[in-house]
Amino acid sequence: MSKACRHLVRWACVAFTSGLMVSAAAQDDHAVREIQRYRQMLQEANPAELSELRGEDLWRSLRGRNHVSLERCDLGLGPGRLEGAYSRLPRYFADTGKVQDAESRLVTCMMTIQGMTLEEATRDWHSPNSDMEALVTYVAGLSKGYAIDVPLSHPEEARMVAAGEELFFRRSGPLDFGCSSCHSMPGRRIRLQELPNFLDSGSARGAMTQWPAYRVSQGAVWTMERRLIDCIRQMRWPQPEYLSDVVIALEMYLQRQANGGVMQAPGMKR
Amino acid sequence: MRVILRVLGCLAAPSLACAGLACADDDVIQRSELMLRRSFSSATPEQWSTRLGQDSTQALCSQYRNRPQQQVGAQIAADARSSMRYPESGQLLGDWRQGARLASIGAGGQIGTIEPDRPDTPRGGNCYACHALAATEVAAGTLGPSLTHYGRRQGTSSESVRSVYQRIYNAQAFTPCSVMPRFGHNGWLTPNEIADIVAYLLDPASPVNK
Amino acid sequence: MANPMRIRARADGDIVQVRVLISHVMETGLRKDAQGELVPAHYIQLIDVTYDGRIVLSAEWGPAVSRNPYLAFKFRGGAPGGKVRVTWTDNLGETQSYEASVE
Amino acid sequence: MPHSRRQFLTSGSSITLLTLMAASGLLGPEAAAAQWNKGAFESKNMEDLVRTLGGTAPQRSDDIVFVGPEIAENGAVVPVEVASRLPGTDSIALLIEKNPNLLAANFAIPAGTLPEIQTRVKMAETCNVYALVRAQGKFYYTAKEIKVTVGGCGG
Repeated sequence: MSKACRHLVRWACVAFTSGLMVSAAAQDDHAVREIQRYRQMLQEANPAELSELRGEDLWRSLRGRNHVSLERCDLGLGPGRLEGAYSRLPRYFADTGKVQDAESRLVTCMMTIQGMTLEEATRDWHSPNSDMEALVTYVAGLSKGYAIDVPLSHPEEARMVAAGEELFFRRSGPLDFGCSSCHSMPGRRIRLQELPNFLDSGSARGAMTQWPAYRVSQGAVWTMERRLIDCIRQMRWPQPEYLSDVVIALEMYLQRQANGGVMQAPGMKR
Repeated sequence: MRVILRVLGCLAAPSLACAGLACADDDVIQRSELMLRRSFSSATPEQWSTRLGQDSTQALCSQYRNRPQQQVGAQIAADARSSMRYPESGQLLGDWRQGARLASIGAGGQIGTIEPDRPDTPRGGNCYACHALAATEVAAGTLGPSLTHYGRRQGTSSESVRSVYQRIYNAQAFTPCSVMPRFGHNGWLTPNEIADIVAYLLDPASPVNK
Repeated sequence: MANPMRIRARADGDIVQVRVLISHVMETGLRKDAQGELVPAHYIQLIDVTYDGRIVLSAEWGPAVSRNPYLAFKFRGGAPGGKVRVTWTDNLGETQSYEASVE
Repeated sequence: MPHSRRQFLTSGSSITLLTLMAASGLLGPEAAAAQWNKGAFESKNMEDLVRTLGGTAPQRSDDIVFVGPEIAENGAVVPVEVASRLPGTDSIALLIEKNPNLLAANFAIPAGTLPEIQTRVKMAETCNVYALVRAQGKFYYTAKEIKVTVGGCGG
């Protein structure tokens, strides 16, 4: 192979130097186009489908101390009504007196209906192939085709969105970062990854309708809480508690910005 | 870092300054700060002071949504100018090879239980996340302006070197509430490391200027 | 359902297109976990696809096949209702087999 | 998702591979383990690999179509497609020049199956990816360079 290899390396060099002759902008466009082609090739099959299958199985399985399924779980549209439920979360739930997202609500159901402890319900939540990953993917998949419609009728819901907006702009830490550092300008990228601009509803819709999403870099579906908690890690902030209000408030603000976007999750991301 | 915990009522600016402008109101700020307290319940006091608490610049930029009114912006820029520190050697143009390394490093300083960096993980400027630099690196971000061939444009006069150093040390001296981290002011990079990045940007031998 | 599999087999005239997604970690044995320990190699080595009992594809895989592997190919001589079965065996001796009907 | 439930899992820890293989008319487990060509996966270059597979001197061929992205957003998942127009193609292998193991996958194509494969592979770094095809007992290849980029906030 060595001779063939040298030959190929020479080819590559020719290609490379000729690449330098074109303008930086053209080269940039080319890279972005090729990344888009890469993503298109991946659209053939999304491994998130495997999580959906596992989630459906978990949803119907008799689990917990009470040995019952989650089929009576109320995600906001009534017990067991899953079609479209994810697209209308987070929302206020009277029985808990809290604004909850899909994840925190599933945990409530696992604890109250199935009799699990908090620890059991959230075990390995951030690991690939976790039960939470599968359940959220399954639930979100059943909102495919539904428009995001985050309710603001309850005062707690309005307060949560306002807090989420405030937190979105909040900057702190050794790099002065906040969500707004990267997500409040149109058409920007980190490396080659386009950044959604959450101040623009079209861009916010483009992003939020894809989550939860299979991340090829992780080999796993990430829920929105997982995504946000990792953004916060990368901002060099400490780690917020899983299912905590800060995470749900940010999620609700972002989802609210994406109101009207038609859910296509589970998506596929880098 | 001077810490202002706004939840305690130490608001960085009187709320009247916000009238009619895009910025948060005190109630919402207080509620979200309380929420922050509860949600980061396992953060240590040290993490609160260095990672979650805000200095006055961070608090003002948050409050004004990164668009401070003129007076506030002028104060932020003045604070930034007075914060500048320089290498003891006085040499602001360092080694571009070291600068190249620092420009690519994006890790370091991440904490928590899920995917923390090791405490000894080297930190860098992660310049490529936001800027195009050497034309050979295709995976360059666009949050900041392209700096490809920056040295060809700026030259290496002492004024140019000093100004580039200051921009990296504390960009808010030039652009109040810039989204660029205050690498020197916050102690993320040392003055010598900043000088190396200055060289990476300006040195005619650097790949940035090829 | 530790390792679900998704098989789609669609007939277009005489040709059946098979697309398979398999849940598997495909660990190379070279990756370190958060504690700095090497994660042991764990990957599918052999995979066979049969149509009504006849082999239509077989493959040997190394650890460089991506996690949650995807495989697509086409064969002649199938029809709706026929059974496509996918069977894999990994380096730890685990094996699984799923079947789907051609649509 | 209705048709997913028609995909039956028929194996598991309680059912041995032997039972399974016997049931589906395949080989027994010992034979199956022996089928995996360890030597091929340990080959360091294409010539060695071809020798391990029982051939000599692979030739470059334009009759192998290799489709892949020029730039992969992430090296953990790189989609590739190979189609051979060489008559009598009965195997297609994927080789990744700078991976710890050169050989990524080898597909045996029986008569009646089209010589076209789509899959996804891991790439440790930017390098050439080769499609190596056996047709009428001879080996042919084509190559494409795929760039693996640094991505995301952490670089």
